[in-house]
Amino acid sequence: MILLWLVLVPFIGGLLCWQADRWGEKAPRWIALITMMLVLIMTLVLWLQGDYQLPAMNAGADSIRWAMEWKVPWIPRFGIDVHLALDGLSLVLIALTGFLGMLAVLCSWKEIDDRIGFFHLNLLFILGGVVGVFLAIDLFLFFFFWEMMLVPMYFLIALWGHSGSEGKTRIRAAIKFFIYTQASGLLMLVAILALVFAHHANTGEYSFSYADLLQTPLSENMAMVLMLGFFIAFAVKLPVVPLHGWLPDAHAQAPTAGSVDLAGILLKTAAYGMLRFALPLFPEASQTFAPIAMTLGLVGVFYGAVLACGQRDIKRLIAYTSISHMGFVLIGIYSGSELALQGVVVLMVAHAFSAAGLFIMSGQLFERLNTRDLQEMGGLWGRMGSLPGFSLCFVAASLGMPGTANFVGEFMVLFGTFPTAPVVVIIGACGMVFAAIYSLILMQRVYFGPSLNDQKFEGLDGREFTMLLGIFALVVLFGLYPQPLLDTTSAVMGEVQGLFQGSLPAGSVPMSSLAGGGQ
Amino acid sequence: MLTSAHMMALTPVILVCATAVTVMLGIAWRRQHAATALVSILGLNLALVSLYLVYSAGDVSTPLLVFDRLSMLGMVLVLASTLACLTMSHAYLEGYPGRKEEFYLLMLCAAAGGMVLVASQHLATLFFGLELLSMPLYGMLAYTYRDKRSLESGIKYLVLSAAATAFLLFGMALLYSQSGRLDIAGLLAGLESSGGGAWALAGAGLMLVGLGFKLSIVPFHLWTPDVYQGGPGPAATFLATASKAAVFIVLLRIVMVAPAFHVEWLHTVLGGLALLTMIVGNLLALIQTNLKRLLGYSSIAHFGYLLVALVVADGLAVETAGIYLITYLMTTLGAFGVVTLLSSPYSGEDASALHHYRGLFWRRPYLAAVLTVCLLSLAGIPFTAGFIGKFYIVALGVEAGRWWLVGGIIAGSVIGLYYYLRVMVTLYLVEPGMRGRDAPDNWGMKAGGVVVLGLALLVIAFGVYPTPVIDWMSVLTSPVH
Amino acid sequence: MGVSMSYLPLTFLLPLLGTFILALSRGHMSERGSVWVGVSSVGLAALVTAFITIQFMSGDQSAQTLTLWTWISVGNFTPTIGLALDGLSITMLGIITGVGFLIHLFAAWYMRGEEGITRFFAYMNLFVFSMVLLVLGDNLMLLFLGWEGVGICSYLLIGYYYRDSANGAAAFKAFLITRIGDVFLAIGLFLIFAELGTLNIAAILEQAPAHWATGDSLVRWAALMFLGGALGKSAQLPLHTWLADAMAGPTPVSALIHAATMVTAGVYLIARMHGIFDLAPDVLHLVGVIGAATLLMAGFAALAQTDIKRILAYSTMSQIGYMFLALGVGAYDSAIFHLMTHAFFKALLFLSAGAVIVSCHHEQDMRKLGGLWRRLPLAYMGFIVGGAALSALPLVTAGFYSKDDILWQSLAADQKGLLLAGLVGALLTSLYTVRLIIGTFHGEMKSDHARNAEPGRGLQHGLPLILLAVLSTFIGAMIHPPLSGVLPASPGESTEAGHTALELIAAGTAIAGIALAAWLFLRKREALARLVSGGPGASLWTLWNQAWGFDLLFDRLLVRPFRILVFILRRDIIDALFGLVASITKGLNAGLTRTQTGRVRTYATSMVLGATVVLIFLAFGQ
Amino acid sequence: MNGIPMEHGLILAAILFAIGLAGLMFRRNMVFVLMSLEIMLNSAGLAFIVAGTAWEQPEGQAMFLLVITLAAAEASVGLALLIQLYQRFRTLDTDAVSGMRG
Repeated sequence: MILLWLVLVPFIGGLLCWQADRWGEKAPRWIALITMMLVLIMTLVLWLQGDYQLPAMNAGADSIRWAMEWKVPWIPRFGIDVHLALDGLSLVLIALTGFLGMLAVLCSWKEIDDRIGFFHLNLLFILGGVVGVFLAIDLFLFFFFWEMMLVPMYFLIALWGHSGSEGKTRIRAAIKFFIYTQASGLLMLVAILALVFAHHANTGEYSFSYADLLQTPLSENMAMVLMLGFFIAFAVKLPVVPLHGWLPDAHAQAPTAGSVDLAGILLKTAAYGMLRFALPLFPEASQTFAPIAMTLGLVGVFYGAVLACGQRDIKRLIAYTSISHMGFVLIGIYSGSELALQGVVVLMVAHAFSAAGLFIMSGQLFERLNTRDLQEMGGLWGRMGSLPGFSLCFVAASLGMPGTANFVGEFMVLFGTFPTAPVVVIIGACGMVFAAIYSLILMQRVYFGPSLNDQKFEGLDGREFTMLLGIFALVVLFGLYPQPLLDTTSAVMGEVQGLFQGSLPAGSVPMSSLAGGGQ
Repeated sequence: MLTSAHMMALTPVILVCATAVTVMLGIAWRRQHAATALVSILGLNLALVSLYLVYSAGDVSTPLLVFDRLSMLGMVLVLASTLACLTMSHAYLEGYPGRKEEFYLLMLCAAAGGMVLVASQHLATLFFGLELLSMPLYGMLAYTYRDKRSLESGIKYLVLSAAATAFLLFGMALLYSQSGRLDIAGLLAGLESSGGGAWALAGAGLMLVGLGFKLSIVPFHLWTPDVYQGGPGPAATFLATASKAAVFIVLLRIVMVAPAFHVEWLHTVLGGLALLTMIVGNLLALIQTNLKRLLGYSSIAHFGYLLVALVVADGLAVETAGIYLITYLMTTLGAFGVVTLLSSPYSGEDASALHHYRGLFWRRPYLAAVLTVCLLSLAGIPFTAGFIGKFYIVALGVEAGRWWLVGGIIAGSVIGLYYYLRVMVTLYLVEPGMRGRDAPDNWGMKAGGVVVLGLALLVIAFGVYPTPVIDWMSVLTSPVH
Repeated sequence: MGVSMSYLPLTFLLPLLGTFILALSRGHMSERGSVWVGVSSVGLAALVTAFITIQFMSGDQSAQTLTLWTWISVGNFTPTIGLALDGLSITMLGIITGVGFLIHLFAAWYMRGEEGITRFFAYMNLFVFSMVLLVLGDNLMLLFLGWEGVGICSYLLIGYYYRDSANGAAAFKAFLITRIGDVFLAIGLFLIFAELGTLNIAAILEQAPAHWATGDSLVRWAALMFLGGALGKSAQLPLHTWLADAMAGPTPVSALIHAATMVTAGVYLIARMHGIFDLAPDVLHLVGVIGAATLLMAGFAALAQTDIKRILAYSTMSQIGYMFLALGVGAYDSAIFHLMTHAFFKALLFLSAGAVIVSCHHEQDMRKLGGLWRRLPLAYMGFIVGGAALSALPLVTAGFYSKDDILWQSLAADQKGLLLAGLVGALLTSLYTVRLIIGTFHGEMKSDHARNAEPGRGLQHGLPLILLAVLSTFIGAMIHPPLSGVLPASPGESTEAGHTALELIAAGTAIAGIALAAWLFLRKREALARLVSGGPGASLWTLWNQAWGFDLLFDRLLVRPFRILVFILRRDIIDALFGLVASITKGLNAGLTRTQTGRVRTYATSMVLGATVVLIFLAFGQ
Repeated sequence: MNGIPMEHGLILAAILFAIGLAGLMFRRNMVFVLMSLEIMLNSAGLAFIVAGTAWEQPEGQAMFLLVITLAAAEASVGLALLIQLYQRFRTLDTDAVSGMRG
């Protein structure tokens, strides 16, 4: 029952904030903050109680044992039921949602001053939708939340964003974001339905539940087509390079809270989707698709890096860095080794924190300089209290400095993928150089170099300082001691790897001599 | 040989006609706007209740009319949308200087025509119902003839609808000449045996053109935006909901009942038309600045999606058609309701330009919320009924393996997103010195307001928990095929 | 009696604590306070190291490990935060904390009055923390953590004077080139883990010979990758161009990072992973060849520099070339021994240069200095002793024993080519050292900076110089790093043939070099100037000045294409592709809206056309 | 009925229908538009009559009766609108009635 509350709390909180607008400016903010704190506390309580070591899929048993499950029939005609289930992976990501939700509310404390109630309604609806995505195990319910979380984000960008340069208005960016995700979502809907009808064809009854659909035998190219349907939907959201067009615009025009949510959580729903649905449902197809996916990941890493170096808008630069980081996630997901999959989880959490940190920093820069153009910044080092210090820490995290969680995640992905695809890893490792380039470009252009004038700006107030310190502490904590996080998701990742590996000939691919050019 | 069972089955139609007559007498006696509205609403509610009794009495079939579950569904839809239009027209006509009562009379006659059309299984009743549905519409559209646009829409609809009826009739005549039978089942059986000659096919084609015009399928859709924009609010709503639904139900009956109609080639033509309608309907609305024209185009597009149900015509088809019709009706009634409420009481031109709606949320939050819900439902976003409708249509397309049509649905709804979102965001934009139009302050309390709010809640409720409607629908459609 | 290992973590926790205190002080720390915290943290670390060294030396010098906690454990990937102490790491630890402490002390004097001194000491402490971790790490992941930490600290310290964008560019270049080296190291790590399934250094060295045969292609790739990493960090050919520009940072930074500790990390890495290199002899030989090439290239380049710090930078590059040469011939002990002595005299030289620079109000160009020997006696003493050690003045200086030992090892391993390069290098070293000393201290004062240079005062200025001077003499040579048993035997132990003869030759070249330089730069200054200004001489001089044009080469080859690519891709072209789709839809919309003419006749015509099309299709279908 | 075969009748009706359509498409005056509508409806009625007689069934003529009533109703509403058209637009040209477009 607590799972239902996890989903409902943000929605109820959102409605409360909308109405609380009448009682004054502070009320909606506090309600939103308390709601997200509630979600975080609930997840932590769940984490302390349940132990996630037990193998989720015991050998041979048909039904997967979830840590917690809640099922109520919804549309019996199609065998659709409101089926929420929680396991290590979704627990970690919901905790992340809770934490980033609090950050989003905190960082828009001063930035949003008109239509506050409605803003927090949208913000909390996004978070509610995301929690729904992470918990939904029924494919229809998953799609339901997947599409539903777009509308509030659309409103967030369209109404509270700030217009970009030369005619790139925020409404165009919002519509572009919506259409990209919705169109790919529809492809996924077709894939889900084809899967359901294939299941209906050989078992005679409709069912949308995850456990049943796992067993549907599919012909070779049918499985590939359906897998592509799922992959494209998640590739748009991840984002994978050819389909990434919406991310920079959406980030550049979104308010800080929107960017924190967008980068922190929405990108993770795609990776979660791949791990939960795309891989286990179509293991063989994913296996044959793996090399292409990895190359797409590589292209993403380099393309994101090169474009990041050329940007003038700071938020666009950070957006392209997220594309580069997500390239590594894609490589890790399709490598099929448990180490890499665990690395993907750590990398997701780490990227959420470092991207959130960078966006909050750019938000605070905007509050002080009210510009996002790198050309107008420079030499800000000593003039903003400890904001430059924190920016240095987050930039270090984004370039994968050891001791931060990004390094742990990235290296686990690369270590895990090396036996199966050495060439990909070697090229990916070169991506680390590009990571250094764009990260340090950000540092040089904003903080170092000659300063236009020596006007001093007020430093970080209590709220901002605790926020940034909190995020950085978490980044370092998971950088030096990620074990609790890894233990929570080890069972799930083992299961995903088992499904994925099951289709591969026994044992990992023999290490052909490197001189022979590897895979 | 009019047995008591026949009479029982006919009661809903009789009741509606009786209401029409009483309204006519009422007008002759003393013109009283509120009373007329009240009588007509009462009459329709009575018809709805009687419908339930007839439904429990089981199917009755006569050569001309058949009262089976599909016609029950059709009658419910027609009556419900007429009720909604009537309640809205009451608020709308408050400020109308001219005579107000005739509007209700026309709408009641149209409703009766719709019910006859839905229950027809004979060419004569089909023609009769269709004309009884269309003739009052000419009057309703041109009701506020002092405003040029209303007159223009009336004239356009008259000329083109008459032409379409001519096509329909000529088609019927050709089919009759080939089969010698006028009742649809017998007609098509006769055609089947005589191996469908050129004349028969031409006849079928011409009938398709006639009905296609009424459903505004693409080559015959050009009239729709102008008529929707010009016509007064309630008239346009009635046209978009009741009349289209009735015609679609009759087309559905022909497709379901008549196996001969399964001529493979006719399906591909219908499929082509459906695809064309989806894409062109959405494309036309891309940068439309007039809300009523935009809703017109979106109704064209939605009937493009609905046609997929006709093209597939087996398995889930009837259930999908039913569900999609219900979602479409609820949403369009809601959307047009808001437009009508904003332009009532009648003061010349309707409030249909987009800049009238700019920043509406900050003046009338609930009204804007209703419009947002309806637009989301038209776009097919979860939490709204439209999503369930789209889910059904895509499921149907996937089950039947019609990949072209499924591709069309996806492309269409993606293009659709663009203009639905554009309209939705204008509701929330805050611009100083807005020239927006406002609904009367106590709009929520009036009957029209209640209907619109009810519709919005229905759309959300159906979107979140569609099971009751789905169960009712599967019961309704199971015995037909 | 083992070393009480529980104190070992203090060596890196203390500097870390220093960094935290300074970083979180948020600007409220006074200059005296931050100096006090910065210097004392490294000082205490040095004390702890001394205490542990005494225990270690008195004990049986056996390797010991201490594991704090397992960093990550997923399947067989279980790197731990663990420390390993053996002869090699205790030596390196001694150098880092000892020389580090002296440099911190000198920096207190050097940085007096600079704004942002808290930030300076925070970065310096962070650097010492990372370097200690690099040295003590018992597995390659922890080594990599120290490796990257050192890289980022060098970036921050080089770019310390951030107001001038040239320093920023130099820092950026340094970090980028070392990062390229790190990528090679990372790939080496992946290879080792994929093959041996462990990252623990001791386990690797023990399993490697069993897993691979000598000369196996995989072990050669692994060795090559480790070499790539070492080249990046120790500024050897071809990843060396960053060291000269790294002089943009404050001089104590150059002393600590670009002389004593960081640049030697590459040597430490190869020494530590000697097991891998032994299995790949041709790669080991490559190490020697690269060392020799860098040695010569840097020697010539140092001859044609005008900035005193750049001369010292190129001299560091060539001395590390000597260490690589020693490693190349398998003389690991002598490489480490030279590393230690080099740390002493190069730190001395840099600090003396620092003293000169501060006294002459940050004037670094040799052509503007001169005749300072009377005004800055202590700095002059430092240069004399350091210079002598650098050019390996026989018997008196530490440099002689360590460099001579390397030449002897290369002779013993009969690597004639490398020996010759070493000797030519020795000659070049003494040439540019003497040129430096004469140019800076003798002749007439060439600018008012030099004229009114006032000498440094106080303990913080004097003590480090004196101590380091003492260590650069033969006393320093007496400190023998306790490497017995840690590293494989060097070739020189087996034979003694020709040892004394070589010593004589080496001493001879050193003295000849010094005499030749003195004669050239004291007597023949005008002839030299004329030679350099005219045709071929001038072009040769600029070639050496530009360090053989590597900078230009890399700029044309890598930097410019990348900039062009970034410029081309400024506007996201893939996104424009999708923009195309949007504009097509808009075009279609425009076309279709034209059909809505509003005239009834057009609508009727479209209806008729539609009907005819449907009929034709139906007829066609029949 | 061995007289004229049914096809001839149908072809005549088709021709009449085509004439009506042509009138609808090309004539601009509202009166002629209504007239061409009448022609089309009557041609459909004729087709019904011909079919009815061919099959010797009364339905054909019953349908014709319905068609006539419809034509009459159509014409009356059409003329009413024609009068209003003249009142408002001072012309009978249907092209004047094209205020709404795009």
